[in-house]
Amino acid sequence: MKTDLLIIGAGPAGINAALTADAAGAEVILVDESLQPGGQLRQQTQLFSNLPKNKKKTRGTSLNNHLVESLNASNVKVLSNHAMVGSYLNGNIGVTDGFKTFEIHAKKYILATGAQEEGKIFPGWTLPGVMTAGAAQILINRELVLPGKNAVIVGSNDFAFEVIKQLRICGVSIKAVVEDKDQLQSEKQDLLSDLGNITFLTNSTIELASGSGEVEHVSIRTPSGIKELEADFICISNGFTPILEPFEVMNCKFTYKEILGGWLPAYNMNFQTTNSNCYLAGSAAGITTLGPILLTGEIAAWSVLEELEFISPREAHNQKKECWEELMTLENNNVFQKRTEIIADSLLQDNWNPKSYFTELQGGQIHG
Amino acid sequence: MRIDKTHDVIIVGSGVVGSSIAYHLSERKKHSILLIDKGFPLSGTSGSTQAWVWVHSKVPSWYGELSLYSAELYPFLERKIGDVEYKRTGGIAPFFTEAEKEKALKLAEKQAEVGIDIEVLSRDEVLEKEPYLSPNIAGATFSKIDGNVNPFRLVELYIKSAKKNDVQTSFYNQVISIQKNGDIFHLETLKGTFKTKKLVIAGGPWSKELGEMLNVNIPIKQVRGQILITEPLQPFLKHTIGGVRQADNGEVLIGYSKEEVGYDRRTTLDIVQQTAKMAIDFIPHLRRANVVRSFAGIRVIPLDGFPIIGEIPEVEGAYIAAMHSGVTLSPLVGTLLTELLIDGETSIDLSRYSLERFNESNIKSI
Amino acid sequence: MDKSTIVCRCEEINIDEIENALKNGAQTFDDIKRLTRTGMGSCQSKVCLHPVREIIADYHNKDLQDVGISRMRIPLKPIRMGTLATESKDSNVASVFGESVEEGDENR
Amino acid sequence: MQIKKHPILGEKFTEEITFYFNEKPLKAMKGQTVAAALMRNGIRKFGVSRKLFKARGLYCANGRCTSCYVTINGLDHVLSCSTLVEDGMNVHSNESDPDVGGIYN
Repeated sequence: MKTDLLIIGAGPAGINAALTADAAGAEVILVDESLQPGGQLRQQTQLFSNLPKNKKKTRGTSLNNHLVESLNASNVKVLSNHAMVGSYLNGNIGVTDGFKTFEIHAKKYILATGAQEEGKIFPGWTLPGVMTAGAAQILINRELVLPGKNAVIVGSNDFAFEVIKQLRICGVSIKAVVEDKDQLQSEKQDLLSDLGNITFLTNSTIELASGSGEVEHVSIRTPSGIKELEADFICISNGFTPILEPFEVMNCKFTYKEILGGWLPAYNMNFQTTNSNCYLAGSAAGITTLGPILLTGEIAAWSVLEELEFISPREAHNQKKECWEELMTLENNNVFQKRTEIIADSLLQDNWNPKSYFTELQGGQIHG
Repeated sequence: MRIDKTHDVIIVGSGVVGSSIAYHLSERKKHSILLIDKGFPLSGTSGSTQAWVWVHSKVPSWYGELSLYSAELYPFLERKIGDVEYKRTGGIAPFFTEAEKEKALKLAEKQAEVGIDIEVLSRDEVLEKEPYLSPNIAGATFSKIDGNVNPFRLVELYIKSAKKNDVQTSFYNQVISIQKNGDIFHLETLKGTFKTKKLVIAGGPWSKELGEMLNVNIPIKQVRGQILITEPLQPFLKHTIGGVRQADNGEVLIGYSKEEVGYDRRTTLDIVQQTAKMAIDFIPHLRRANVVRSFAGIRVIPLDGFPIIGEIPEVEGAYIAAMHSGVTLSPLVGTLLTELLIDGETSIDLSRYSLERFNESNIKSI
Repeated sequence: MDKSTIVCRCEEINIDEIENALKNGAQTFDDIKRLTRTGMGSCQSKVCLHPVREIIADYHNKDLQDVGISRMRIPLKPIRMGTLATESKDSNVASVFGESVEEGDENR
Repeated sequence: MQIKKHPILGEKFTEEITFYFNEKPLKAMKGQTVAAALMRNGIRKFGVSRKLFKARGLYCANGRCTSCYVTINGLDHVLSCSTLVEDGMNVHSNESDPDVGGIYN
């Protein structure tokens, strides 16, 4: 199979990249291992603001429906239920539909493979009923199934708070939120203000999750002693980290930025990795919020379009500049700063300079 | 860390060959020994092998004989250093054509001369022994002597036992240069200078660079082998089959690829898919097994295919042990190097395996 | 934390076993892997990578950014052998039998 | 426990189907994964771990952790979180390493 652009991962970044490239006339194949496109956006019922192009505040699920509709109306060839297996000697990517494994030769690749949730170990964390917050969210919003009745939440970041709220409105009782640090981590505490009393236990950890074949009982070590709770499920929300293995297989180099999720692929202003045929987008390029995720997909697509000469360098410059400016406005400042550090590192590599026309923006803002 | 004392022996390379030499030497309790490695044990070739202890198809028969002696040592080794999961499963090398059967009969005849017992089995006889082999095979050679071992336990227990005998180790310590001053070798390393009276190079594919530090050409090449591994399956394969074996924990390892790509240890879908095809050609039931990983090892292959073992002619006090099939030969090579270093002579004639055979003047006589 | 707490879910390796490998000189995830089988199971370290990195960082008193990641390989997730197999005939992969007789030919 | 009417998403599934878990007939909604189909019936233990035989179930729901393995129509170690349930499907809990030499082959 041959194409101009192969995109791995049909989450918001991958879809946005595909739509951008398709609109400019490139032939695009979009591969995703799930049964339907949308990635993690499929179960995000929370409201998102700070979206690009003045999009108004919307639920993730609504935005997802909109993206998938656009995808269906486009010429993008979507291969759902197809997973990337690895790469060939010539750099091509191999993909499987579960029956056979075949080679896709693309002129360029965008890996938009997203992030995974970090685990948190404690005695009993392998018991059924202990799951990631993302898994609980998939159950209630994608599958319409309750993971249990009485929950203990481990972690207090933004995502934990969103999931707590979604669990609550589906009728789950939140027995406690356990945070090992001395204060709650989310800045979105107003999310829970209308939910009534929730027990927050800071400086606390799970001592033991126990039960016969599944979670029934949770012992929590708190500063005031052990607290015993009857709960039938535990959600772990310990943050996200970019998925790395597709990039290692594509021979990309990694760098480390804690605020972006730890180890992640190195990239330049074009969202091009150290493998010059391989670009990246979305959470794979650092953990961030939905608006920036969409923009990174777009920048990667404009870069590919320029490289394949579907658009002029001038147009590419203008489009990318616009995206970068919007990215800078929408993205958390600390996150954006670390992103620019990665890009600055890429400039130090002799054989890997971004296009000279881009230095204007770079001089003005990226290094500023 | 800087050690100013002069060791009797420094062994560079802590794989199956180097760690065996360290252990066997230490049994005699005569020497102060240092085992040094640029990485951690098992980070190189010995940690990425199918780990057959394979004898029966090794030819010419004098090389088969060497492998036979080594395989015979494994049960005794296990009594000394502990359970390395050595299993003498018997080895089956299937063939698919009648022409190959002729070769098989010739092989059996040759190997019989040195005491390697090979049966040439018909298709039905093979399937009786190993029911899951493909009915498409024409037959197989079979020998009881072949088996396999857990290379991770092997190296770990060699080193543990060597340490009990006071062998010192220095890992994550790359040798940068080697000088010989008088009778003493000075090894400049990342962690300081080490001195020794005798030096053993057991760096596997990296031996070439170590040789260059002594201005000696070690005539070896690097060959990448890619291997597939399934998740643990319930036991269903009894023998070590040429190309396939099932480990103690149920994983099935498959692979017999060879590529000359230097030290590049990546795996590629080209070879991985061909290997999967080979696996199913051999054992059709494997089509339902989940493959969880591939890995690649850089094998060391001496230019003529045979081990290089012995003192380096131009450099007195320096020794080399470089070979493919280090897992098979490990107990014997450890024993022979110990004899050579302590007694000055070996119980098996090593002249066929000397580095000198590669000298210009000797090429014709090989 | 209780040292018997499982870290690697697939191979069921606990904190104690990982710390033992560290005591024996292991520095990296892959060192620990080869000694203990941590991360060698069906998920191929996707779940235990970060907990193990934290244990390494604690033990060696390092920053997390100085603790690298495990080596990741094809296939990216479990796949049936039959799904992976190709129909291609040309092959660098040989049976040991054809191989050995040729390579060891006495005429060489 | 099925959420009959989701407070935000409303009703999503319409067709009820029957599948079998360890030979016992259970109901599920067409469009759900096998993992969700089990959990809506209150089944959270999908099998046991391979070494210590400890209970295991859904953990990541994203096809990465392999904690949710079940046997489907005779094929061992299938990811229940990534496979859609089908009418008449035979699901068995994961009790041991796969048996590739078994009767289904």
